[in-house]
Amino acid sequence: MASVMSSQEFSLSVADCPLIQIEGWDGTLAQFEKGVSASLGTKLPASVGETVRHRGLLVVRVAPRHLLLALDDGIEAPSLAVDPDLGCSVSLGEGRVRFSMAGAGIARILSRCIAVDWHAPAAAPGRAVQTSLHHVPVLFLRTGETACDLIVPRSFSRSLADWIADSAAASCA
Amino acid sequence: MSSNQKRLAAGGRISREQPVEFTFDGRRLVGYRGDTLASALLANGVTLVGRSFKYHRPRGIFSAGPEEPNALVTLGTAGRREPNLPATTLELADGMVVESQNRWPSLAFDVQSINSLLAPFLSAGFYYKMFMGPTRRAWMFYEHFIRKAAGLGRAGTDPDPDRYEVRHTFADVAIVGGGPAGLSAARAAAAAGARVALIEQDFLLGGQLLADPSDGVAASWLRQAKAELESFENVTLMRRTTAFGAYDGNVIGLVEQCGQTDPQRAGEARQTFTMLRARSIVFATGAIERPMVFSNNDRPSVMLASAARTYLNRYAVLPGKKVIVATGNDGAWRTAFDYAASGAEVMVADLRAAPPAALTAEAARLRVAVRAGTRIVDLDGGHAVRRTTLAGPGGESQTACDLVCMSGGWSPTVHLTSHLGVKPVYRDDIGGFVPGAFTAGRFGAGSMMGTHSTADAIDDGHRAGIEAASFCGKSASVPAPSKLDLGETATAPLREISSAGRGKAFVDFQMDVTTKDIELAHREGYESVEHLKRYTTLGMGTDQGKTSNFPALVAMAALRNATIPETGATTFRPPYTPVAIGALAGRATGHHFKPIRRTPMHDWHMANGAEMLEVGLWMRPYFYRQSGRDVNEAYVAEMRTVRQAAGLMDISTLGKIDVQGPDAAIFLDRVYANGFAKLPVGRARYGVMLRDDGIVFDDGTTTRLAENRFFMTTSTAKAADVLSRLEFLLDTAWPDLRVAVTSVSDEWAAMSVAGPKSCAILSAAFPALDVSDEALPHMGRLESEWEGRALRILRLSYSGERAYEIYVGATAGGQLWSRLLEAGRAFDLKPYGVEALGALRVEKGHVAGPEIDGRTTLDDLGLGRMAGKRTGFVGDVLRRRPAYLAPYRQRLVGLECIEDGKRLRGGAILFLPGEKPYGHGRGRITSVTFSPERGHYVGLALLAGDVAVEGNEITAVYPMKDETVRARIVSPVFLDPQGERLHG
Amino acid sequence: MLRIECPCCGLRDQDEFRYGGDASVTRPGHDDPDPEAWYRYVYVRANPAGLHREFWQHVIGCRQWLMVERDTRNHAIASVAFARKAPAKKSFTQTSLAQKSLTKKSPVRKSTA
Amino acid sequence: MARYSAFSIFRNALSGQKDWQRAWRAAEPKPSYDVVIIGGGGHGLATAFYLAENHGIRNVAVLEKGYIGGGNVGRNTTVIRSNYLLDGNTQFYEFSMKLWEGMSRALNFNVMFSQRGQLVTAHSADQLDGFSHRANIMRLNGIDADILDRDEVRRLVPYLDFSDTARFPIHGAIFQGRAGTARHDAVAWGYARAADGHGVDIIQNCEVTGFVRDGDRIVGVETTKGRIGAGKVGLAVAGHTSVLGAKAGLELPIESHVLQAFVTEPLKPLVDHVVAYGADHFYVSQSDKGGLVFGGNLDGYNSYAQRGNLGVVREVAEAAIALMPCISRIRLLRHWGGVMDMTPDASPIICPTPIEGLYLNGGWCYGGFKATPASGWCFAHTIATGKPHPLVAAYGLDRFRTGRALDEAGAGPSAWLQ
Repeated sequence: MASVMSSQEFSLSVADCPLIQIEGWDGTLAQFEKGVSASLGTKLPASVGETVRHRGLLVVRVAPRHLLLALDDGIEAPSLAVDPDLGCSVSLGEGRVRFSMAGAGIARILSRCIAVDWHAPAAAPGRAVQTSLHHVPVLFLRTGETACDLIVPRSFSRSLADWIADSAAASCA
Repeated sequence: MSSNQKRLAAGGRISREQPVEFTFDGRRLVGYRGDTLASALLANGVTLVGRSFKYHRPRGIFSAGPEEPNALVTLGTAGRREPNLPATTLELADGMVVESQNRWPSLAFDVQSINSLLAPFLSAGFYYKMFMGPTRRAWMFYEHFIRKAAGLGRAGTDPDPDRYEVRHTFADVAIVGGGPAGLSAARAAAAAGARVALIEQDFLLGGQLLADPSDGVAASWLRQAKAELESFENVTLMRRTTAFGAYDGNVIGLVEQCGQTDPQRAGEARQTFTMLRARSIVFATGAIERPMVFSNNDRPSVMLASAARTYLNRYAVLPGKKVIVATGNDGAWRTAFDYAASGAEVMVADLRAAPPAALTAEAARLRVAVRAGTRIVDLDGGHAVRRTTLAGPGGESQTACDLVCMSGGWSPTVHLTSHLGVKPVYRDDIGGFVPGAFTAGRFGAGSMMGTHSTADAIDDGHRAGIEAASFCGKSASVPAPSKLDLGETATAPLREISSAGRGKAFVDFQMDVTTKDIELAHREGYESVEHLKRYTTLGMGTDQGKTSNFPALVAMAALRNATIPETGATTFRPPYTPVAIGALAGRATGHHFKPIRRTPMHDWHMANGAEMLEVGLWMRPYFYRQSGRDVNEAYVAEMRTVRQAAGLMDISTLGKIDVQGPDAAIFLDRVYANGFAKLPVGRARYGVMLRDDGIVFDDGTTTRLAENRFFMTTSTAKAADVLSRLEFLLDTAWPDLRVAVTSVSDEWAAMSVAGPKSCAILSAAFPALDVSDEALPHMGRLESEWEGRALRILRLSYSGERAYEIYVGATAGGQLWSRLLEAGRAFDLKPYGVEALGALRVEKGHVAGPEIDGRTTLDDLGLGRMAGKRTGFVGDVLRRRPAYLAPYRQRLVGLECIEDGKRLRGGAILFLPGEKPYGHGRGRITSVTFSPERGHYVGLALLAGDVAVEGNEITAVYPMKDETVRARIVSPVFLDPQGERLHG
Repeated sequence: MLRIECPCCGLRDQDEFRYGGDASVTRPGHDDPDPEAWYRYVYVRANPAGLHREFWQHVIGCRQWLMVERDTRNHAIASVAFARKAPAKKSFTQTSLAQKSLTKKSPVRKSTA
Repeated sequence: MARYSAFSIFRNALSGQKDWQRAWRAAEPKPSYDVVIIGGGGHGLATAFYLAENHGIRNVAVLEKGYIGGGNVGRNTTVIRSNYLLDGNTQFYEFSMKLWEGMSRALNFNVMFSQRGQLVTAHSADQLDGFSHRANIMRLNGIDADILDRDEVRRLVPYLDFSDTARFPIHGAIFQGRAGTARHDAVAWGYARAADGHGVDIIQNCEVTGFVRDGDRIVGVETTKGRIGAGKVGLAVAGHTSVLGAKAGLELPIESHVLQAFVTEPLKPLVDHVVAYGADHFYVSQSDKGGLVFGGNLDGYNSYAQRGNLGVVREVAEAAIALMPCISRIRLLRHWGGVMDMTPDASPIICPTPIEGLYLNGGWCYGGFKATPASGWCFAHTIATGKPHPLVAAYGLDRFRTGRALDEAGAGPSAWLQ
């Protein structure tokens, strides 16, 4: 994990982000998710934006039939036996980068980056929001009262980290 | 002249212990914290502040707010220079450098004020009627001078040194306006439990209450209201913030003035543009006082009555001691009374024959002279007023004065609601336009709705606040607001605001539009309000006609002998007050204008002499400087490397899509013009997609990884469009297909090793892998792992050489790139860039962007055989339209240059030999390259089918370089038509 | 700026969405050979001044294609729903031939619903 | 009709401006006309003028639902150019350019056509090659065109961003010297006055509510001022073509979309040309009054609301500063939206329709202003003769069915992407 900036007010660090996306076919979704739930050993988030945390694994529902499995550092990918007649999975762990952010100024700084209402229930700790940061799709994960992660496409990550760091620097001046 | 000579010893909302120094036209002046530039100028006895747009008439301070048409100044110097700012909205700050505008050589003596004498020739629209000769281009000559004379301030050409921020915020209830109605609405909504944002353009809350004495009942109500609001945790008070526009989705555009005036916030952005998304909105935007229209009503020291009262009570400035208050309503009498109480000699001229007895009694008490049934008809004075001519029952009389306060009634501020498409409707009882019906979640309160008294505005705001909160589901009980009765009386509306006179009577002060201009517009038939505005330029100034639209409407209605609603209403456009373009752009300037996409090998390219090229948002190596001095030398050298040894190319930017599911093969069969269902597992195929209209959309290769899984690549440019299109088809057209499509573009670093030595390099780089022709034939694939990441090798060629596309997990891209270069060193492997890639594909006759230009079909590109007799794929039916099958339709050919020492160029137009080069020719060259193999230039072209005979000559004409070159029509495949090199 | 209530992500700024145009036109079956049907689908538009049924994709979000009813005179959005309709009941082991016959029935004609 | 001239200005100055006449009569409808033009915008008024001027057809009415020139002719950014690539477009727009060059004198109304030159910046060698192709076609069709390198662009417009921090550095530009701007309202008024001078009735506040048919033939219109008979009806209501077309039973390949325009506070001369940004959506010129007039991309969804989207305002502001950093402190004074007829190929439609007696002029997308004179000229010819003028032969309604779309941008049939 590389630290881009760090202060009481705001810290930003960047790390790789192991990630698996799974998708169930329309019509047999319940059956599919039952299987996934069993092999992960946890219930799945019911609606888009909900997350479930289980043994170093964060399960996020990103669309009605799509789940993202984000792995903590050092956690082995779970063995998922996906029945191709029910759904599929694709690894996205190489192409995403995780920005971890925290600090007292986080809400103010993020308001200059993304159109997410920090105080809304949809962005409360434990929630996930897919939105855009400077035209780029990002996944916002609220990790605490004054902390959140953004999962961003690797190709844009340097540009977006610059953007956030500049926002933070300007606001702390 | 002593400093602050017009300032009262006490009172007002200024800090006398905090003096603020500034300069005006080089003169050093002192005001106080809490002043605006306008109040500080008035306090220092400055009455002449600017010159008008057209006639260069002397102008002073007219208002105390953003409606100011006259007192426009330029603030700052060099890169910070900002023209056309109303002095009435500039919060005074230390060190402000202010210049007056539109005058030369000086404000007091301005040469162009001669325009006033030329006025008869400068009537409305005069320029439409002359400057048409003697020649066709005559206008260009006259225009030069007109342009120089027009324009207000001068903009700097230096880049802006300041920063701007954009912010996204949210609220349950947004309240626009911090006057009595807005304050009351905010309190009610907050008490009901809603998250409230209160927006006030001024640096103080209070609105019109600030015009009341700073030690009176209004002030104590305001103090209490502020304290109460500040006690709510769910209220955000936004001062110095203008709601410049209201947009769909209940989004309000706000601009906050930040660093400019508050030294504590000096490091912050100069302005912040906030997009406030509210669930409901209360508009409490107030009303703007209207002027009266009489001869020379534009002279300095003629002011709106409420403004004069504001300068007196809020800023403790007494701009005049002999005051005429001209009105037809009750409100302006308060200005008279306050001035009289401050020691001025005051006369009220009221249009009404019998003003209310309560007012005349109070006037008598304060020794205010009253002239009933009286109007101002003229005014003397150059740089400040000296004398008015009044006309009343007793005839005309002249009265000396040094300040004229006028009130032509009030116009509700319906700008923001107009932005949302709420049509203003005329209310005869108040003589003004109020908003028509609101849509759900939008409310109005206070004087913008026509409420006339402060007491009613507070009640109205209270109601609106409760309703707006309730709309958001917040309905805790709310205690009644504290009352404030300022004793305003309902007044009859003033419908007549115009009185004829001898001199120019201004309707639009900033644009110098007079009653005569309106008469002329009417005479010439420009009688709809929009024609009037456009013909006379009325309302086109920086104040957007805030004080002029209604008087003009009244004047036109009178001329047309029509009612006001019959005459029309004007539509207000955002922004409410002008907004710096820099604020709207926020931080998205310079390198942040658009985000940059970098491949995993980006840093290597930068460190190793790559010249980079933007492709979409991607940065790609264009060529490497070690290959040659310039791109032309480099690309040929890089081509040679590929043809003779091997080259390494970063192709990570290709779009990559994972296609999975039981119906994946059926799906691809429908989206590609060529078939994929029968593609064996482990094989790749080149595919072309069409649009629904039969035109080629994109191309790429797709590999069957497993029975139910494919790996699709797209062009760099179309990656996002292709994915979205596939999702569209799956969601809306064929929901029965069980297929998942996922972008994996960022997932893989991709690089191509191309050239006769590529196989040997792969063997060296991956000693454990079998990359022999048997294990990895042309169009074959290999899956493995490298350094713990997935590795995929596809044997595909774009250049025509034996070549391999190597995909590895993006985190290992840089590492593998270096590994390949290292392994390839013995084989002369060198990196090559986009230019060489393009050249190689031209030599091989592959089409790309210049040929797939959104107008070509499969057949045009010589790819018709790919579809063969297939049907049922996207675009199949419309690609058979008659015009697409016409024999003269342009199709792809190859051209080779047959003149020594000459070259082909992309964009050259093709003609038959001997044909006169005129018109659109027979086709064009789309792509060219120097062919090291052939020793001359070759190119691809789109050429009319009826003349595209291989072996014939064609002439390529390039007028921009005055070139005509002979070329021979040949097959587009210049190199190795049998494809032997693919296996070489 | 429009704000569109995505059925699964909530109320979002329009710049998270990609416009997909008129949703009232009927896309012919993929193997429909009738040029007139394709011509009408691709080109002919009612273009009403009033309620307009249209596609939007929540492309910077859940990537679902949506069907939005919006008044073109004032941009007021009357409804938002997933564009995707439930697939027809069928077994999941059919051949491509069975597929073709099915698509002719209901799912592709959904927009007339 | 009294002629406008410096002398008339002088004479009126001395007589207190009392002798000016109405620019056009306040006409009330007659029971019938040879030709009724629906739409008192630039195209409709120009058509009426050329019907009278070129074809001697003077018994003509122009019906306008509001006030003339209230639609796109009075809402656009006034750019006039003839830099089109495709056979059909190139000649048509150049013909229009030639008419612009003589318009003020032909109409005796100064439309302030100012040939200040237009340039479009290029940001890569490939883009400049594409521009060269266009410039070659222009030259080969007798139209002026130049390709400028970076230094030449810098000499011409030094205030653009030539710094090292430019996100998309300027590589060169295509330049058309004869391109420029005109005073948009004056075009509507000038044609109205000149048409009126030929006896054309210009009837404002007269909305067409339906069509009168005799069998399959259209023989008149129903209006808010009653029924008006017509030998032929010409529809010139771009932005609302679908709405009127539907009343006549026409099925059209048109969508209505909003394009925004912007103007800043008036400034002393700063921008002497029309400058367009080749790396994004932004173009700017400076009006004679001093305001910078600029625009960007379509708002991007079907709309008949003449108001714009805040997101696009932001994008346009960003692009403005990317091209022209000194614009940052200049203040936006107004922005508004115009409703465009967008076609599947971004080219217009001028033709007889399948309905006898009904002629169509529409589909102008965002390029209608520059076409005004040629459109009027050719539409008048089409109405008068019943056959398309050769210059608009490519603009038939059937081109989409047959595959003869004129897609300059190659953007395909999704109108909002054009």
